[in-house]
Amino acid sequence: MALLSIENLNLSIHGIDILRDVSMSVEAGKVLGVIGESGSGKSMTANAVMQLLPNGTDCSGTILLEGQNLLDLHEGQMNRLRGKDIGMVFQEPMTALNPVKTIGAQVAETLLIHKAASKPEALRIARETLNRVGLPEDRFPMSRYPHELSGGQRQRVVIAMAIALKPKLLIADEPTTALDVTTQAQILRLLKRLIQEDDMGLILITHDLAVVSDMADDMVIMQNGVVVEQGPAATLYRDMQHPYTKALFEASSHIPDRDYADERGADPLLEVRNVIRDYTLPRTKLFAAPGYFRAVNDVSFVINRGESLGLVGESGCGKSTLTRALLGLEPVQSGDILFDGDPVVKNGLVVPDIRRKMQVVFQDPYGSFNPRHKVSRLITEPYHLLPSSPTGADRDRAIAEALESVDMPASAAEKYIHEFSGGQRQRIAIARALIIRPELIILDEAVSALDVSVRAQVLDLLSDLSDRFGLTYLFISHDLSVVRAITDRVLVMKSGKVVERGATEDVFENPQHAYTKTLIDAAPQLPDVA
Amino acid sequence: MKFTSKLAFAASALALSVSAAWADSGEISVGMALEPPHLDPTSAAAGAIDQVLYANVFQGLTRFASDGSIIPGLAESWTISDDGLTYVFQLRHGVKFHDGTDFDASHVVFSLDRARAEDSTNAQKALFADIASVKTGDHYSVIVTLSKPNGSLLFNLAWGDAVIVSPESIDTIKEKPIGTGPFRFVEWVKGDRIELERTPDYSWGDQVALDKVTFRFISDPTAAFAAVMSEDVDVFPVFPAPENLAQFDADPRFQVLVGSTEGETILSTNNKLPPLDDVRVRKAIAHAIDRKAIIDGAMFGFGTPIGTHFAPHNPAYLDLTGNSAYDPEMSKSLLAEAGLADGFTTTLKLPPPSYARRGGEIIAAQLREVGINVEISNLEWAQWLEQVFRGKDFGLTIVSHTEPMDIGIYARPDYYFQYDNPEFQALITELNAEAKADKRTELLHKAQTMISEDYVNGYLFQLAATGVANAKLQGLWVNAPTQATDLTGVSWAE
Amino acid sequence: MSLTTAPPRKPSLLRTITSSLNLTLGLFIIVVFFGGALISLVWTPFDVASLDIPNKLKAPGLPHLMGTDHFGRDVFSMILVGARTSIAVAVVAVGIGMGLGVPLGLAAAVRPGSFMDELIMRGNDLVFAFPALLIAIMITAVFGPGAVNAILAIGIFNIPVFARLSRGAALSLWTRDFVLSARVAGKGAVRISYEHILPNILNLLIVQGTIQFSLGILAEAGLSYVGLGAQPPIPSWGRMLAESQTMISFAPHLALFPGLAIVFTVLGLNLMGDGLRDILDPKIRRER
Amino acid sequence: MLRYSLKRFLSLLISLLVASIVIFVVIEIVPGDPATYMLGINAQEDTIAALREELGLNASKLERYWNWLSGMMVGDFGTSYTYRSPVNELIGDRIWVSLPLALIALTLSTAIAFPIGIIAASRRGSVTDMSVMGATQLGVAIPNFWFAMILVLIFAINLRWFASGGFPGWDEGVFAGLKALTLPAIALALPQASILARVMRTSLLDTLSEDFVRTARAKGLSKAKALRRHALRNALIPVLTIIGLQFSFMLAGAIIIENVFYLPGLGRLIFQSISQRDLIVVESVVMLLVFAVVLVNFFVDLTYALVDPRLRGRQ
Repeated sequence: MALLSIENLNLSIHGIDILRDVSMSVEAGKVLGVIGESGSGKSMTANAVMQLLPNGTDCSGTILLEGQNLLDLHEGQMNRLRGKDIGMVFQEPMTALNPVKTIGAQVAETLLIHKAASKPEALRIARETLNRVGLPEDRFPMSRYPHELSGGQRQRVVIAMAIALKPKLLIADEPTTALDVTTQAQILRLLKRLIQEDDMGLILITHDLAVVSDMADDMVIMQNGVVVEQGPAATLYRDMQHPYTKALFEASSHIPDRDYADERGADPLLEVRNVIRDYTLPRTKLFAAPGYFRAVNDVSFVINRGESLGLVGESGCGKSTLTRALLGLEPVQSGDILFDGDPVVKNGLVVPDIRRKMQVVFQDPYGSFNPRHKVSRLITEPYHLLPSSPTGADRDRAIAEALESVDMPASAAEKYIHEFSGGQRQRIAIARALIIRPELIILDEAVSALDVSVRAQVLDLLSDLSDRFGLTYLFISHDLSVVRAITDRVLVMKSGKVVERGATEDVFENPQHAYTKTLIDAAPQLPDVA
Repeated sequence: MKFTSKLAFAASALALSVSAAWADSGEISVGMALEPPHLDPTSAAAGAIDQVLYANVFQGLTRFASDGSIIPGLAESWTISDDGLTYVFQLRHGVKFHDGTDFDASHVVFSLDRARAEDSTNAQKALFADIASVKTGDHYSVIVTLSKPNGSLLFNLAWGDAVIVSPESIDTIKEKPIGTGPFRFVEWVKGDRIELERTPDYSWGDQVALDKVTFRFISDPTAAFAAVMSEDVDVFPVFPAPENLAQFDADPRFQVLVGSTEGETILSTNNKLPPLDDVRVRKAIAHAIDRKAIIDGAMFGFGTPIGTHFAPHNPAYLDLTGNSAYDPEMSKSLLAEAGLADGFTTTLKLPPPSYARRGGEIIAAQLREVGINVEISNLEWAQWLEQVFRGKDFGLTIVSHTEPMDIGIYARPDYYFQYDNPEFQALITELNAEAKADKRTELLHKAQTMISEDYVNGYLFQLAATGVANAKLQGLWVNAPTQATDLTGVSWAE
Repeated sequence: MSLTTAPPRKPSLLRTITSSLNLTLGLFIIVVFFGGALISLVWTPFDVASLDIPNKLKAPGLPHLMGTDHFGRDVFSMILVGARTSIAVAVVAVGIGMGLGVPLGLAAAVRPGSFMDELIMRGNDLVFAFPALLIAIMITAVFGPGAVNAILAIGIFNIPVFARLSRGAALSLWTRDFVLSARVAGKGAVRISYEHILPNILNLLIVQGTIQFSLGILAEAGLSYVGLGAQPPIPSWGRMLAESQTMISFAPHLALFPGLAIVFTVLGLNLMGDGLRDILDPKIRRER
Repeated sequence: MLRYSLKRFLSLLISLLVASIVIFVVIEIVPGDPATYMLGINAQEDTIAALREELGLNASKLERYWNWLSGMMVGDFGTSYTYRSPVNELIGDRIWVSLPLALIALTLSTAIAFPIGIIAASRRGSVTDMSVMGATQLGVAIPNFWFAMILVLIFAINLRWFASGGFPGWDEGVFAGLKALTLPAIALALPQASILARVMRTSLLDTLSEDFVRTARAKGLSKAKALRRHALRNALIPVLTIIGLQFSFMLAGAIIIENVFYLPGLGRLIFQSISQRDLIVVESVVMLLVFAVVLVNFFVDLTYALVDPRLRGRQ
């Protein structure tokens, strides 16, 4: 008998259907991967199992945990069950822990709340559990507060809380989405080890097919509140039927068609020479000199005209700081940044003519537009850089052209940004960068926040634009697969330094630096479906 | 001329005999709107100091009786030389200060010399201006020599600013007053209350019935009302809100005391500021004012209309209200005559008391009716003194002149309303030198008429002394010839 | 097959307003009082400037709906005109607070931790350290009581409120990508503050403005009550209360009506502020 | 923690210094002369001059500022012009009314607001929530002096349960003192409690929607327990800020209430001193109140650090 089986689960909130006829099951010691894009209902399914649902939720069907229908239990019974029989791990480790309680107390609470142990006993078990999840006593005393830990370490604490009572079922809702790729690999390994040791069932919810492919025994694909496909992982890859599943697979490993830049006859467009960027740290003593933190350490590279250069690295490696320095948004302590042979910054100010030739697309499709302005005003903002910007019909034509070049209708100009989806917004962001015909576009994690299918479309668009307008890209990302798909050459950054550089395929096929190897090994891989 | 207070002496002897029967007959708590800034009546103008201490803790050579007459205080008798320049005071024997020292002539010399000294900070230093010297005669007599005759000396010496203090206590007098009165100071909880108790072995003067007196300071009229209503205080001699008196009157638990004061409440006018320097304009203002409305509206009916600067209860008073009867039409035509048919704008600066604030609003409305636009600004006393009284920067103001017999201020051209009439000044000089009563009355009549017909100021009403007390209290002063709460004769009825 | 999520629907403003009980109730009260204040500009049942002492202290009834005061003035008319005073004082005071506080807050937010930021924020702390009533008392002690000085006192106290609010909100906006985009487009701090920051904190300012407005009305009443507000003959609710205080035992209507006027106006504004927050604020959150 | 405290303390000192300058400058330009006020309308010019000399009003402004400031450093505020007694003594008498009043009112406000806020937040949207919040909405709108007037009318004049005002002094017994402060404290506390309850509720609701509360629920804590153990402490920071503000408001803003109940507190002292142009008392009381506000903020900042380990910094 399955450990947990969900049968014909229907769920609506205030009369709006969220889940329809959802069925799935997981067995002890096995991993069920639930995959879907945003809005697919995968998280709501997990919440339904936990019965942690917003007010106004209507639930029907059955959720059987070892034969007991959770929907029949009242709140008090559910309280006794949560944490004891079912543990849950959430996406955001940064906020999932109570900032004002020590990690020891929070792990021990799981035991105390279920009266599973006396206080000293609970603390002892908490200590053991923390050891188990890779937070050894000497480095991580239980008196630590969450803010003293990194994201990966916090996620380990959350996992410790979830497994402290050795539950039968563990639900992990996007447990690694917010983490760096190397950390992600560690956490996934940890989860795998734990369910084997404790013979738990695991429901692993994710948007990333690659993440589950290594782990899952069975898979469920969800879309718009419906299970579109499910089956054993081993066979599902081969036998997928539903067009959505196919599209999802295709998008996840999508490589856009593009003209690769010619290595010979390279014409340097942007040159970065020995750039150093330091941040002053707050003084630790009143009269001592303040310390500093070197975010970018002696970085040099060249982007040739027409090529697409990738810059990969994990969070904190200095790639964002470097981007901001390139754009002249932050001063550098030493080194030169030359555009077409001219310095980008003169007398502390960016030369307007150069800035015009260098545009940027940011990560967050929701945050990069002023919600108060119409699209026409938003995408013409770079006109500020022109000595005389087009007006009247010329301006309208330029707006229409820019929008059409990113496959958006010209009518979009009169709408507000909240009327568009994330993918559409990112297109508009590209249109904004294109409108003054730049030579270089810096893409700062430009597709990282998008669902895979949308991401594939945007990547196609970018490669198409590059071909059409002869654009040069600096493509900054933490996502190796994306970088691999769209760049000619790649730089790998770690702790402010470039540790490896070379042609993209060479670096991926034959990494030289140890860090690059770790990075590539850690990245989850889709099995070859072809 | 010789005056001996046999009667008073007899009364005190009588009181002595019955005091035993009244022993431990009680305590009272007296409500007051203002708290004294400190407790030295001889170095501040604050009436609140006298309200607590005059006749209770401190005594002077002479004193005011409740009807305003002057009777012997620490001086049991005196003689005046025929030229009116030398006064010899015979002091009471057996008087002790509260600290136990015996009172004698040296204290009188000390007190008067201190008040008139170069560096004196006596607020009424002018009272002593005519004194040339003060000397001890013998142990119990004092000789005061004047530089010119002054018919008001005995009156002046009755003021709270002329009380006898002891030299030993001067350094601490502001905190811990030591006097010769029937009550002695016990404690001052600043912001709340002052406590007095009966002086033990008090044998000089009228015997007192009360053992303990608490003065409580309640500035807010609402709080005052509540305090009386809930019988937290037994008597509020100067009740700050006349509108509540009717309620007290209707309540059998209380008696309302309505008497006279020396306070002529006037609409002071800047006689030097155009267009107010024109007598027609001042007359127009006078006729625009409806006194009855003011007394009803601001004082809830308490107060006597006056037509000149003189107290109506004084025998020499002339009723000149007819000179300024309410007649807006006449007012308008007077303004037209003065070339101000369209009216004019002036300021009305009001000090804090409610007679001024409320009266001001009414007067402003009344003046508006005849076309005079008045800009009201409410001032605190300090600002009023600075701007109006010293700076003379005002058009109109309302104030009650509470000093007794102060018509003489109209003879001072630099006084804040700046009335400069040599004829009147001569009249007052003549009056000051005149000792004969009927002649004085004639001169006073003349003076009253002159300022009334010159419309120096708008004469509104004589401030009433409105107090409220527990119905069982007896012996309270009804009139207020000076600012005092003389508790000597107060007792609880059986 | 569309993989993009549907854009969120924007509810119509009218629907939102009618669906919010707070806002409806608040707006209703405010319309009544503002309407009364407006009407009083051209008409009041009785002239509030002329006194009618023989008719003083009449109980509520006809023709004096709310009775008459100790000078025989019509209380209802005085409340109408008093609304004008309260509203005028509070509006101007909040205007001062916004007009100075918002630019200061925006300026401080440009470079957090800079000398300018420190200066402005420490200045704010300093003003905050003086309890509002103390500021008022000190100002009126220097310049004398009056509506203008009451406005100044309340206004000064409002400056740090708006400075802090706009700085806090602006700080988070400065880290947003659209501000970065504007900087990439070469726009300066002043222009960005005006073009991008200000419109996005406007909702917040409107909500806070409503609340400060209601606090302003309370403050004006308090100042008038202690005699530091508008001077006679200008009617003011606070002074009406102060004047009624000694008569509360025999003419309670004099204390009742101005008190209720204050309570209702403040209540109306607070309800409106809450309602506006419900409508305006979540949108900001949703946009994130 | 120590660094944090020191930094806060330093900024406290600077604030106080600047405040003292502002206060001195503002008060010194107040028109009106204490000597003139004290001697009244019949005083002669030479008498006023003599008194000014005696009061030390003829010294230069800078000298007087320095005297005042240096005196304050050692806790001596100087001598009152009108009372002619040490300002310390005047303040010492009054603070034993104002401080207990503020503390009682604050305790009352917190004691009322906390349960109300918690109940309303935990039963969000229920009838209880709606009616309690409606009541606080009304409480916020009521001017405290008007409320005080009504309290006096009902409880002092009509029912006569309490004295209408005044303060017997603590030497009359703690009970008598507390009784005298009851109505004023209620008048001060209820509107403030309404504000605090609303802040408490909002802050709690914000915290309840945080991820870590969900985590706690996933551990098996009931709603009520999650609220008590996890949300409450995190919700305290904005609440503490308001409590800090309210304490200073109650200490200084009690001026009006002290007038209604004729309590001999700091508020009345300041009013009285202004009208008497007793500038040194005004300056000192204002300074003291500012000091209290700054000090309370300092302690609130320290309490933040106690509540929130993130502010303590790494050891």
